[in-house]
Amino acid sequence: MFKIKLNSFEGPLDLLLFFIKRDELDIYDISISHITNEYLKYLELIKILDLEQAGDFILLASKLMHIKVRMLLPREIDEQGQEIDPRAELVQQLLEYRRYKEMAEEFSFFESEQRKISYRGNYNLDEKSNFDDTELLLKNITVYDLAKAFARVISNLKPEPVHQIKQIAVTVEEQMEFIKNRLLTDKKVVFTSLVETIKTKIQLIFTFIALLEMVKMHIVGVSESESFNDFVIYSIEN
Amino acid sequence: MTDETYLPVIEGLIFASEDPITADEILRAIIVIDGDSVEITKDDIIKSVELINTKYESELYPFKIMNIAGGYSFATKPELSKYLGYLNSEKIKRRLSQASLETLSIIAYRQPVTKPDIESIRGVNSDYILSTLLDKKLITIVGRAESVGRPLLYGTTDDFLKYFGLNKITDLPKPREIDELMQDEDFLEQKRKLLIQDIEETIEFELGDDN
Amino acid sequence: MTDETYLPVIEGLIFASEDPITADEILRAIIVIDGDSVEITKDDIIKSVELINTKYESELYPFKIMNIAGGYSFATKPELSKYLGYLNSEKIKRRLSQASLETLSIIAYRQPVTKPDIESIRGVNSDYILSTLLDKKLITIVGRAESVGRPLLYGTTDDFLKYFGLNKITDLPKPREIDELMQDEDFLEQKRKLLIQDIEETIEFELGDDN
Repeated sequence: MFKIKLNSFEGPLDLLLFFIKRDELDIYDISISHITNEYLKYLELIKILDLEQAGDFILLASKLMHIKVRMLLPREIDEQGQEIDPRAELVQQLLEYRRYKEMAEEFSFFESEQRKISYRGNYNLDEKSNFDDTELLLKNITVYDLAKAFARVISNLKPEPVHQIKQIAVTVEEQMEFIKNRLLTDKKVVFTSLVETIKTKIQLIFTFIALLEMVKMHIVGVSESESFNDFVIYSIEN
Repeated sequence: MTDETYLPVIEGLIFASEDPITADEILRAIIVIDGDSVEITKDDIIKSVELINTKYESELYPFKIMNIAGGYSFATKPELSKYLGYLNSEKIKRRLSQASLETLSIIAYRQPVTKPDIESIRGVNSDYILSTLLDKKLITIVGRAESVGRPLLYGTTDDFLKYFGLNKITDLPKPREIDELMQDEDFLEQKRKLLIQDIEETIEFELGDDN
Repeated sequence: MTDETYLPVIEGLIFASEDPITADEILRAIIVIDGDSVEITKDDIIKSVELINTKYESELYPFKIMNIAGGYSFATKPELSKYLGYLNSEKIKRRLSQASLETLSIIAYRQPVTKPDIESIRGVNSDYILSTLLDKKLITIVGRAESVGRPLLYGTTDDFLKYFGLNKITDLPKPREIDELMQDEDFLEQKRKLLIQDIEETIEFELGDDN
């Protein structure tokens, strides 16, 4: 398959304008069935090429078909008793679109002209002073910038850190009791097994402090364990 | 203002300003520095700029003061463009696409205008184009319509004026009226004739293949 | 070089260059455009710049060319510094800093909002920015929160609305609307494909009806 310049059409209206020109149609008296046929043939090509705007092209196809059906039906009458041409709306839309399309050409010309000139590049001045003026401060900042800033802030927002101050639900004394009780059942206990039921870091720390306290007080003794990085706690009988 | 002491000040302010500077801003700068007892009006500034610019008319100068986006700015003369293009060659400025130009023209003439309005005129979804134009700062959000759903309203910016070399939005040429278009036999612009021929041939080929 | 055709070109290049431009670069630009048969040397360029600069010696001109950082650059004359300082400060303050813009946006969208809330969103102390925004009358204190310590509540002002061209605060674009505008091409493409499917189904239905 070879490429055709489908991208030259800026949309379905542009394409219709092209058919009208090509087939020398009177825009006020378009043969809807002719143009619909042409349009649908074209649509096949667009589908093959999977043109990015296919959706919009198809939308107009359904409009054309709708008009085609209405052309076959008795004409509706407006408030003044005039027949409504089912094509009128489309014609209006085509003309409106064409107006702006023409202006886009002008814009393109301005753009080329403007590309021929350059503004001052760098220059030097090192004087510094302060000057307050809100109007200048906000020059070129628009609601869009503001909204974008907010969108960015919100998207960068990390889950709010929860700073909860909890009463520390543990004391050295309690943990000394805990160790004592444990040594009542087992004469020897490996440290890791002693603390395995302990869930919080703070409780672990307090347990360790309690243990050190008890060693100091000669209530318990510690000895090396067979396993690396562990030790055995035993109670000292008085 | 009878004396010309402020001529170099005015010229210097225009030269040094990063963006086009308005007569009001020049006036404010002078008043801020010299106090409001200074006898100079906005009109004096406008006249001074004209006076200053007469000297830059000579082809000895590569630049002159331009009225742009409501302010004054020094800019090079178009005759030098081929040499100055060398400076920009690394950052080849891409031109706006046809779709962007069309969308801009609708916004420029219809502003403030909503996305549904733009899309109904263009007949195509315009999300992507609008977001590109917003990012290029050629358009911006200027409020909200009172209509159902209160859609956002779009308008053009100072950067838009600067990009197209316009002083104010009313400097835009008037689009033709629908009535006028009705009289017009030549439906599509001349400029596209070659392109059309091209496409016609291709289509005929493709359609012929199909049959 | 005997002729002076290149004087405006040289001057224009110095004027438009984004960085100080060296004599070598000027020479290269000319050779790139006019071909290397052109009879001009680096020395000619240096002499030309001197010649150009003689016209700017007059106190009528607010600027002249300076040799800076190994290249040429226009520089305004020191006599004007007090006026131009205005521009410099304008440039510094022209744009609200990103931090101020963020803070202002949080207040605009979350108002009434306390300083601790703002700081927890931004993750940084915001005392200075709040006081600047208060000074600029873009925000104001609107009351006190009922929470512990009864912190001050901040909200935007009428001036804020005026500067952003809004009638009321609810006219601000919703973050969702901005997200849609900031959507990348891929997303829009997806959306479009769904739309196409939708429409295709409708058309098939209609065509079936017609036959």
